[in-house]
Amino acid sequence: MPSVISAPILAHREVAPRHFVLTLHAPPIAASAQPGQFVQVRGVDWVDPLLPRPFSVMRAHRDKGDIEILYRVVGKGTALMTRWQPGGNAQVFGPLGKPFQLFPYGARVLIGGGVGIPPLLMLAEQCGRRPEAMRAATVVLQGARTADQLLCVEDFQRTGVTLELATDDGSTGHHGLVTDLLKPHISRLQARYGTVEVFTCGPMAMMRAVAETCRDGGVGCQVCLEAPMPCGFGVCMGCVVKVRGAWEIGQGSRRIKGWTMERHYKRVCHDGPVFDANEVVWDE
Amino acid sequence: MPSVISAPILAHREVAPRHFVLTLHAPPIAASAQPGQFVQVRGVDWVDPLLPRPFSVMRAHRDKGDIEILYRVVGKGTALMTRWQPGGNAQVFGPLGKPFQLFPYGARVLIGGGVGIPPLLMLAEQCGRRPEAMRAATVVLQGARTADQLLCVEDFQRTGVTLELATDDGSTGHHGLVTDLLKPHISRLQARYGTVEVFTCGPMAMMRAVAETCRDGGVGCQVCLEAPMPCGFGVCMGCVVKVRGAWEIGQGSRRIKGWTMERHYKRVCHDGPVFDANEVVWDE
Amino acid sequence: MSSDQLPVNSDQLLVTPHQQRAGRDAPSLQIHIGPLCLRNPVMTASGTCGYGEELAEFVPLDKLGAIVTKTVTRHPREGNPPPRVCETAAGMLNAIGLQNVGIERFISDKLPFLRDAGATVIANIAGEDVAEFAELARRLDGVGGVAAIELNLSCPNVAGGLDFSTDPQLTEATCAAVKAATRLPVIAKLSPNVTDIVAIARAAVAGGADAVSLINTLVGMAIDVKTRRPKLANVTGGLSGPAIKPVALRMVYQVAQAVSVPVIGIGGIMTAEDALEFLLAGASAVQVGTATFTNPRVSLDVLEGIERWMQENGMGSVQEIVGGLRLAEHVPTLAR
Amino acid sequence: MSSDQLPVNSDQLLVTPHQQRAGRDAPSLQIHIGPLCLRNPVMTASGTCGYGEELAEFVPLDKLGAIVTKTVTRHPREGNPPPRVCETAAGMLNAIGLQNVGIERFISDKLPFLRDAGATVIANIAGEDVAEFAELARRLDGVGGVAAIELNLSCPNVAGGLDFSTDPQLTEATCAAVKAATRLPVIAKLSPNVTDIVAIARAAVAGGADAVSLINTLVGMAIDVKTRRPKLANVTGGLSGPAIKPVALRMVYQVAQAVSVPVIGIGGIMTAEDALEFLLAGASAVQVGTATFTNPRVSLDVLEGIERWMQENGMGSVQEIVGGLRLAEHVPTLAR
Ligand SMILES: Cc1cc2nc3c(=O)[nH]c(=O)nc-3n(C[C@H](O)[C@H](O)[C@H](O)COP(=O)(O)OP(=O)(O)OC[C@H]3O[C@@H](n4cnc5c(N)ncnc54)[C@H](O)[C@@H]3O)c2cc1C
Ligand SMILES: Cc1cc2nc3c(=O)[nH]c(=O)nc-3n(C[C@H](O)[C@H](O)[C@H](O)COP(=O)(O)OP(=O)(O)OC[C@H]3O[C@@H](n4cnc5c(N)ncnc54)[C@H](O)[C@@H]3O)c2cc1C
Ligand SMILES: Cc1cc2nc3c(=O)[nH]c(=O)nc-3n(C[C@H](O)[C@H](O)[C@H](O)COP(=O)(O)O)c2cc1C
Ligand SMILES: Cc1cc2nc3c(=O)[nH]c(=O)nc-3n(C[C@H](O)[C@H](O)[C@H](O)COP(=O)(O)O)c2cc1C
Ligand code: FES
Ligand code: FES
Repeated sequence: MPSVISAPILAHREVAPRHFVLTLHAPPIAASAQPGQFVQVRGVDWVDPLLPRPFSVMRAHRDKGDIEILYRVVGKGTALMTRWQPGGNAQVFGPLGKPFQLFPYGARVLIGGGVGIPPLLMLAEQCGRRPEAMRAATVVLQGARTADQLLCVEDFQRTGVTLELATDDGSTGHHGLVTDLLKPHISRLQARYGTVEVFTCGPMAMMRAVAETCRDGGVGCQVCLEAPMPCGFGVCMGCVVKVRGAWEIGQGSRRIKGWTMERHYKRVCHDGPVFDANEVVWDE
Repeated sequence: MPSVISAPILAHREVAPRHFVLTLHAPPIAASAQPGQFVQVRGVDWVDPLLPRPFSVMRAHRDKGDIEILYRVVGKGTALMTRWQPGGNAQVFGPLGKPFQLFPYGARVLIGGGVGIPPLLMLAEQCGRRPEAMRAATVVLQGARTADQLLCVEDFQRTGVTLELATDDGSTGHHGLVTDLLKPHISRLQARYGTVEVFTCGPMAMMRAVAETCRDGGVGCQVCLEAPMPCGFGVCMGCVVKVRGAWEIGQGSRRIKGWTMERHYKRVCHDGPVFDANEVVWDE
Repeated sequence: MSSDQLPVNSDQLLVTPHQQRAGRDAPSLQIHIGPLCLRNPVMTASGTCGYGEELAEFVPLDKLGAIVTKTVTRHPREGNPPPRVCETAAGMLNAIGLQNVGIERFISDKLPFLRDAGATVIANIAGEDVAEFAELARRLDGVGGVAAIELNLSCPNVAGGLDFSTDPQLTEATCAAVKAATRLPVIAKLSPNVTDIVAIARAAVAGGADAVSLINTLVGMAIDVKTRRPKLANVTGGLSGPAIKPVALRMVYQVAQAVSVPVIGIGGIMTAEDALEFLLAGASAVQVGTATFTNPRVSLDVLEGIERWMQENGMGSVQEIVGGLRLAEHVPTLAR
Repeated sequence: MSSDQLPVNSDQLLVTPHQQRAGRDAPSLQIHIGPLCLRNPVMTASGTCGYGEELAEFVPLDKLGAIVTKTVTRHPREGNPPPRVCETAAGMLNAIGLQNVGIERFISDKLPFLRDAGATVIANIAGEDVAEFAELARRLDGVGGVAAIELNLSCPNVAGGLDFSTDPQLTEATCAAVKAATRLPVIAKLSPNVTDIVAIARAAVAGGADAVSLINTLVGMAIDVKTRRPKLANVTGGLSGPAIKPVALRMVYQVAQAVSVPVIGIGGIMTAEDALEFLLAGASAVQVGTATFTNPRVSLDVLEGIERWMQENGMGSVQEIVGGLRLAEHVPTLAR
């Protein structure tokens, strides 16, 4: 059950150039937020800009009732947010959307870049807290243009899951695209754990490449999409993405999914933001 | 010659409940601002609220190139201003409008209340810097509801001119309206100095009462008016006040002024904000 | 002090004796829209609250005056390609293109939930011609759980969608055909993209509309200078939000003075104060649209704010506010 | 690399060969509005720059494309009683009521200053009937220092002021009468408060207008809930500022596609990016209005921003931007 809160700002710090982590006191949201879900954030008196901005929940401290988001400054709204200070309040509502679906068996690869990283960190931290077997069977792959644009590297390291990095300029980790790393990991994990599920969030081009690799490799892939979101809770029909009709038989590890030729629009905010990669019509 | 400046904010402090003094670095404005003139102030990226807000210049430090304004928080614009911090910038243009006209002879009474005080302080400080004779022949009368709403009392004291206070609740100075103090001072100063000029800025009701006292007492009175001001520099015709047609013969102490029955609109921002009290049609 | 002792010239009083008496009790928020009685004057606008399911997560639907559901059409509609929305100064543009489930699934899948939630439902419909409007209205007549029908005469985002409400004859004909097809109260929702809103409103009333609601969105456009492309795939879209409030308020004022049926005010309402402006201008009720995107609970906040204001001002019933605008003696007459 | 070696399908290029060549020199900002040649496409809008004197304190008037002076009428006008203005979300309402010095004092007292300042002057006029429009135009014809005449067909703040530009016949008749009365280029300024802006623009062109400028203000209203009075003494006023930009841009786009004369874009322009949106939509030039109140130098900032953008994008002349909006292959046709 999502809530609307005037949330006290507890902390606000720059974690990378033009990237900030904002900590808000929002107990009902912290109590239920899941990886992949997001919140709508807005200055309490915003009229211009008018609409709230969607941000993935990066951390939910259920005990303290706090949530953390990580945002990049891109436009008007995020520029205004940089001026927010502890002691003030932000309007926030959520948690919104369908979270990633984590299976208790097999292996998993979390692959992303840019501001796709926050939901993957939340997922990685969840995997890290699970039994040793799960932690060991989880790999995080993060890409960025240069080393200083990598996000939350130490946080990922602290989770205990495997972390590999890639940079376009080779300043850290693999010299090239993060997607280069995916196929070898899938093969290795498939051989060892049987099934592999891939979770991805980041630039469209990257997610699309990941989706294709997974489709070719026959492994499941969940993508976390973005779209402009006036409402964020499913009432405006503004945030749609074209998807294929889906059919599904069975449950859990025995479920079989298929896709019809019929295409229609789904709301990224309410039907997603996490979708089965095969459902998404990428070329629209 | 007025200028438009993105002015660095140097200081910002609360001087009374909901009253702030903002210090801006604006050398060309500081170089020429006169008492009664004002500046148009606006956040550099304001779209809502859209229009700049007019504030009297309270101090112009010609040496340092700084100006000070004193503002009361009343609505949206001033509420946003309270969040401004040293290190940031404000958009400011000015100085605008016609200043008070100070005569080098006779005596003068500065009478005001509320946010009418800032231009009077600038005027008082100017009188205080003039030869001893001028300082001695200057009286400031300030009224407020309660003692804690009196503004800049120590600043006035430092000028060396005579200061008398009045409060509605009697918590400081005269128990009653500040206008009660005016007539005795006019009589006394007229007897001693021959001519008296009254300068007033504050609530409309107060200024009107001052104007009537002056008219009855046959002394000159300059009022500093307020109006909503979209542009502040005379181009929009939005800020008009109804005035009588004026005629004038002679110059300086020998000038004689009169008023025709013809009435028309003048711009408060450009033809004022300082007007001859007799010119203003008070009942419109 | 008995009310007899109060000054008699009530024109000069902010609080009239009657208001003061009434103020002792909680104010009555009930209002009448023609034959329809609503528990309060605050509704959510069509297209900004879906069919109520998602909103119900934030707002008890039975607290609101009514839920005006997303426009439904004869057949399901897929809507326009994205991008469908973009932000503008103090507002937004949308070109959703009436994506909706169609009348049949509305009745079978959506209405039961609303009924169970205790919501007062105003079903918003759009036909491609007069006959289809009538057909949709007839279909809803038999169905339980619909309190009134609102005609979307003015959706600017589908081909030909503007025609109905920019043409007085078509407006009148549509209202008349719908009235003949249903016993439900009929509200005609008007477009602001016209030279003479009063003429259109009069036509709706002549056609038998029990009320008029206004405004729908203003047609607008935005361009991304970097890509040199329109920000909406549909090129143009409907402008909503605080930016349009002054236009909406003016039109409501003009129409309320010209027609005898209740007027429902819509456009840029974010706060109780905004809603009160519309009531003072002559609206009997209001709809909250885009504001719901900024805060899903805002319609409740508006309602509670109105209630508080009425209490503070000793108002016994909403009707005392409606049209309560005070004008100077020598008000210039409106150009139209 | 010679331009021959460049890929031939220039549609897919952000920078076309021609643009690249031209980009080496400072871009040419000159534009033509019918017979009128302006040094650049940025003007100040009527009613927002007085008669230039006060603006000249902030902006060298000879740097601007043109100064469109405050509407002048046959006789001086005192204007409406205050309050004449109020702020709205991302905009403002005004009901100045055409306070102006009248045509004779405009010519004797105001024009000489503008001439001396080297300003390109577009004189904006409003008559009470067609004959008066023609008379005003004739009076200006003989006078030096006026480059063109703009017809305020659309001031919503004087009784009857709307009639001209909401009526195609009257619009055409006025333009024709004015054209017959003067050799100066004539620009018809249009009101957005109409159902079909294209029909009005076509009528202006049929009447002989050398260009059309749009938009004037949208009629709006605001109420002070505390006093329960209209915020303007005139009750209604004209809405301007960023709030109206999407409506203005849409109308400019529609009109630019429909008429063959140059279109001047007006409405909510605050930045060079805003101005570029209008140029891309088909405007040959723009006017900056309300923004001047927020910063007296803003028209120069807009101009410099356009110049910078042209340089960055290798544009040789403004004409390359005009109408340069890119549309997808399957653009839905506009309803109107
Ligand atoms: C489900 C979801 C989760 C997200 N999580 C994060 C996150 O954790 N960290 C982060 O930095 N960013 C995240 N984003 C993107 C973030 O919402 C945008 O960067 C932000 O809205 C831009 O706001 P702005 O005012 O600074 O930019 P502007 O460009 O000024 O915004 C203009 C308008 O476009 C909309 N808009 C533009 N781009 C986007 C976009 N990509 N997504 C949504 N709306 C957009 C804005 O909402 C606004 O209405 C997420 C987006 C979605 C949809
Ligand atoms: C020449 C002049 C000098 C002034 N000097 C001072 C000063 O030194 N200190 C000070 O505290 N105040 C001063 N004021 C008043 C100050 O400008 C207003 O209090 C301020 O504009 C209110 O802005 P807001 O956004 O907080 O209020 P809001 O009520 O939100 O403003 C709404 C709109 O009304 C306009 N407005 C409302 N009241 C006034 C008013 N009285 N004057 C001008 N515009 C108004 C605002 O500009 C704005 O457009 C002066 C006004 C004028 C005209
Ligand atoms: C995203 C969106 C979708 C809308 N869809 C509809 C619709 O389907 N039917 C309709 O009659 N009005 C629709 N409207 C118009 C609103 O109901 C309302 O009339 C308009 O937005 C003005 O009110 P507001 O400023 O409060 O949003 C829609 C508005 C928006 C913003
Ligand atoms: C205070 C004010 C006065 C105006 N006076 C006139 C006028 O006298 N004649 C005219 O044609 N337009 C007048 N306008 C309209 C503007 O020229 C312009 O068309 C409109 O404001 C939209 O542009 P903007 O949003 O950039 O202000 C006036 C606008 C304002 C705000
Ligand atoms: S953002 Fe409104 S439906 Fe998704
Ligand atoms: S504020 Fe524009 S003329 Fe005075």
